[in-house]
Amino acid sequence: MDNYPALIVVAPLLAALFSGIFSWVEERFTYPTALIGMGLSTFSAYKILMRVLDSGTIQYKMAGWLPPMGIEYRIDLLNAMVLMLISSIAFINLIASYRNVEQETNDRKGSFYTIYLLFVTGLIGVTATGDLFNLYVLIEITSLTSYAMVALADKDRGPLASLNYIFIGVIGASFYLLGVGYLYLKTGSLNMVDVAGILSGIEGSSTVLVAFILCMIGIWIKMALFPMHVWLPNAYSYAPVAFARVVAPLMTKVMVYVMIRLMVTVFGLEYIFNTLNLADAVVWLATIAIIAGGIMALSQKNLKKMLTYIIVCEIGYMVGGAWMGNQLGMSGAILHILNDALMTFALFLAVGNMVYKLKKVDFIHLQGLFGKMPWTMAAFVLAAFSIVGVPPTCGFFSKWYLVLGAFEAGAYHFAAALIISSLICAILFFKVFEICFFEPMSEGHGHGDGHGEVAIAEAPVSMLIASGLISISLIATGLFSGTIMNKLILPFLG
Amino acid sequence: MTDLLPLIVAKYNYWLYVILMMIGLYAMIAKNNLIKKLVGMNIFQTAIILFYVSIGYKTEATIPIIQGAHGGHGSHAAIHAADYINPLPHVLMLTAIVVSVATFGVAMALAVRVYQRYQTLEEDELRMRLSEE
Amino acid sequence: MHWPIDLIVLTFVIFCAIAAISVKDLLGTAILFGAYSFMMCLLWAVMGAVDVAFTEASVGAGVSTVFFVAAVFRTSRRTKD
Amino acid sequence: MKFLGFIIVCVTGGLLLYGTGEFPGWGDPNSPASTHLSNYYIEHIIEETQVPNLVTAVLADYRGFDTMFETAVVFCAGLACFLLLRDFRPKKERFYRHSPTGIILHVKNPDKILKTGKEFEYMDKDWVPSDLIIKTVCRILIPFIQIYALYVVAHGDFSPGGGFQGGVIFGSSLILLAISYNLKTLIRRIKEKVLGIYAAVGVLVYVGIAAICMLFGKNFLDYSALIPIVWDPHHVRGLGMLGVEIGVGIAVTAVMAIIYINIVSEGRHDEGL
Repeated sequence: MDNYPALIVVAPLLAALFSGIFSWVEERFTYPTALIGMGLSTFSAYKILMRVLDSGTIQYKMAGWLPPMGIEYRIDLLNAMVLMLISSIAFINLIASYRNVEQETNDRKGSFYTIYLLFVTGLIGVTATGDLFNLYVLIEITSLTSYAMVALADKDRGPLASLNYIFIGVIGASFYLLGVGYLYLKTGSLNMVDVAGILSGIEGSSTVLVAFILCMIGIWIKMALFPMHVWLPNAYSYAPVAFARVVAPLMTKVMVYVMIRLMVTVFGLEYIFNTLNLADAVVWLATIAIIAGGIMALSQKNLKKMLTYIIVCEIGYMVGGAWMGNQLGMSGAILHILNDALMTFALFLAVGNMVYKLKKVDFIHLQGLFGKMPWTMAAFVLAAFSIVGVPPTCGFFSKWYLVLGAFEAGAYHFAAALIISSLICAILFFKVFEICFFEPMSEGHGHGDGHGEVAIAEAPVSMLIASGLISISLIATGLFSGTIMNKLILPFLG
Repeated sequence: MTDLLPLIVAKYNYWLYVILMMIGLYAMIAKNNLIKKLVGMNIFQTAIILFYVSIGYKTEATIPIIQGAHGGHGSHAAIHAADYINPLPHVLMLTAIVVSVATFGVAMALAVRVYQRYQTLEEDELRMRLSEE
Repeated sequence: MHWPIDLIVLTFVIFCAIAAISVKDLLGTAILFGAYSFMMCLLWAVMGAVDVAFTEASVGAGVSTVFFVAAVFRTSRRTKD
Repeated sequence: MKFLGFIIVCVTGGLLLYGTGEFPGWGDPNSPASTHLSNYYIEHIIEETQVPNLVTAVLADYRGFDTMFETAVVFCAGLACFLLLRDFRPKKERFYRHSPTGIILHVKNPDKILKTGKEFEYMDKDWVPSDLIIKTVCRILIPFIQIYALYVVAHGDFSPGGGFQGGVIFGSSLILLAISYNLKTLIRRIKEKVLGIYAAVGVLVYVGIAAICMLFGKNFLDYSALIPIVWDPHHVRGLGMLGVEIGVGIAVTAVMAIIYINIVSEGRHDEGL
C-alpha cells in the first residue's frame, strides 16, 4: 500500500499548518518545516512520475470509497508531468527565496511560508484531482492565498490591485462553479471520468453546451486570456518577489492544464471539435491575445510589469495550440506548459536576484547590471533567448510544434502571430540588455573612471544556485524534448 | 394557458435564480462603491447556491436525515431513495458558503486597507487619486 | 405543494437584493443584506436543505453582517450609488 | 461602464436561460441529478457509516477531502486578514477615565501605561458609557450560546449542524462579548496568539486524523482504519466524523474571531465597536 498520491498534497498542507503554529511559537522553525514539507512533496511527485511511466494511470481513492461516490485522484502522464513541474519549481523557489522573504516581509516571515505552502498545496491539488467540485475548492485556495499575497508587499497600491483581483477571480470561479452545476444537473455525477462517460450519450443538449461555455470562460478568466487579463499585470507585479516567482510561472500554467484536462477528459475532443464550431473563434481570440500581450509589453517601463505582459502573450500560445484541433497543436501546447513554466521561472528568479540587490526594477535602475551581477544576467539572457525561441533552448521546440500545428490546421494567422510575437520579445529583451549593458558608459555615471572595475555585487549563493539549476534545465528540456514528447505527451494523447 | 402553468411551476425557480445572478453580476460590474460591489459578489454567490439547492429538491420527499435510525444497530426498515432529498448538492453548497464567507472576510479586510490609504471607497475617486500619483 | 410559499419568498429575496444594492447608505445595505440572507435561508429551509439553511442563517445573516457593519464602521457609510 | 456591464449581464443571463431550456422540471424526482449518485448515498449511507444525517456523512466521509480543503480555506482567510491588517505599531496617545470622578486623563507618553482596574478605565475615541442592561443580558446569554454551539458540533451526525455551523455560532458568541463589553475584554480573555494557534490546530486535527488513517495502512481519510484505537468499532465512522467536525469547529471559531477583531480595530487590537 503506498500513499504517494495523498502525500504529495498532504505534506505541504501539514507543513503549512505546522509553520502556522511555529510562526506564533518559535519563528526559526518555520523555514525548515516548509523545506521538509516541500521536499517530501517533490519526492512523492518523483515517485509518482516513475510509477506512471512504468505502469500507467494511478487511481487513488480518498477515504477508500469507489470513485463516483468518493473523491478520486487520478494521475496519468499529463498530471504526473505537471505535478513534478509544480513541486520542483516550488521547492527550488523555496531554497532561493529565503533571503528575499527576510528582506521583504521581515516581521511576517512565518505567515509568509504558511501562505506559500497553502498556495502550493492548492496548485498540486488542482493538478492531481479527478473530481470537478474538488477542483473548485482547490482553485479557491490558490486564489485566496494569492489575494493575500498580492496585497502584502506593496502597501500602497497592493490592496486595491488585490481587491480588483478578488472581483474578477470570484466571477471566474463562480462561472466555473455554475458550469459544474449545469453538468451535475445533466449527469448527476462529479467525477471527471464518470461525467465524461455519461456526457457521451447526451451530446446535443443545450445545457451541456452552456456548461462547457461557462467552464471555459471561468477558466479563461482565471488564466487571464486576453480580454480578461486586466487583473494579472498589477496583481503579479505587486506581489512579494518570492511569491511572484512561483505564482507567475505556475498559476496560469495550471489553469491551462485545467482547460486541457476539461477538454480532453471531461468533454472530449470529439465533442469540442466536431459537434461545436467554436474552435476557429477561440484560435482568433488567442491570436489577438498574443499580439495584444506583445504590444502592451512594449509600452512598459518596469521589468516585472513587462514580464507579466509576456505571460499574457504566452497564454495565447497555449490556448491557441490546444484549440487548434490537431494532435500537433495540442502536444505543442502541453509541451509549452512545461517549457513556459521553466522559462518564466528562470526570468523571475533573475528578477528576484535583481530585486534583492536593487530594490526596484524599473528600467532606469538596471543600468550597468552586466558588470554588477554577471551570473544573474547570464541566467537572464539564457531565459530570454528561450522565450524568444532560440534553438538550443526549450522555448524553440514548443513553438516549433505550435507552428507546425497551425500550418496543419490552416491557421496561418496564428502562425504569423507566433512569429511576430517572437520578434516583439526579441526587441523587448534586447532593449533590456542594452540598458543593462551599454547605458552607464554613454552617460558616464558619476563614479569617476571606473570603467572596467565595476564592483561585483552578486546575489547570495543559494539564489545563484537556483538560477543555475533552472538555466541548465532550460537547455536540458530543450535537448530532451523529443524524449518528453514520445514518452509523456504523445502516449497521453493516444 | 393551462399548459403554461406547469411549465412555470417547473422552471420558475431556475429563471428567478438567473435574475438574482444578473442582479449580483450587474452590481459587481457597474456599481461605483467597492462595498456595494462586495454585496453584489455575495448576491452572485448565493444565487449559485440557490441554483444548486434547487437541483437537489425533490417533490414528495423529506429532509436528508434518515428517520428512525437513531443509534442504528442491526437492521432497518428499507430506505427508499425517493423519500429523501438529494444530499449531494447540500454538501457542495456548504463548502461553497464557507468559501464565500472566507472570500468576503478577506475582501472586507482589503476594503478597510484601501480606505486607510485613500480615504475613499468610490471607484471613480480612487481612479482619480491613482492618476494623480 | 411548496411552490406558492417558495415563489413568495423568492420574490422577497429579489426585492431585498435590489434594495440592498440600490440603497444610498451602507449601513442600510448591511441590514438589507442581512434580511436578504435570512430570506434565502428560509427559502432553502422550504426546499429541504436544512443544513445549508442553518449555515446561511449563522453565516450570512449572522457573521457576515457583523463583518459588514465592522467594515462600515472603519470606513464610511457614504456611497454615491 | 454601466452600459458595458448591462450588456455583459444580459448576455450572461441569456446564456444561462438558454441552458435552462433542457432542464428537468424543478423537484422532478427522476432527474439525473437525483438518481445517479444521490440514490446510492441515500440507500447505502446508513449501513456503511451508521450516520443518519446524510449531509454530514457525505460531507465528512465520502467527500471529506473537500471539507478538509474547505477548512484550509477558512484558515487561510483568517491568516490573510491577520497579514493584511495587523498593525503592531503602538498607539501614540492613550485616554484613561478615572471611574469614581469621571475625570479623563490624556496620556501622551506612549511608554507610560496606567494599570486599569477599579480606579482607572481605558477608553478610546468612540467610548460610550457601558450599558448595564446590554451587559447583563449578554453575560447571561453568552454561556447558553456557547453550549448550543457545542451541541451543534457534537450532534451534527444526527441533526442539522456540524463543525462549521457550531464554530460560527461559537465565534459569534465571542464577537457578542466584544460588542457588548468592548474589544479589550475579549482580547484579555483570549490572546491573539491563542487564536492564531487554535486556527492552525483546528485544521491540524482534521488533517491529523486523516493522516493517522494513512499510518494504519488504509487510504487517506479512511476512518475504518481507526478501529484499533476506537472504543466503539461499530460506530467508527461516526466517531471519525465527530473528530474532524471538532477540528473544523475549533478552526472556524478562531478564524471568525480573528477576522472580526482585525477588521473592527483596523489591526490595532485596541478599540472597536
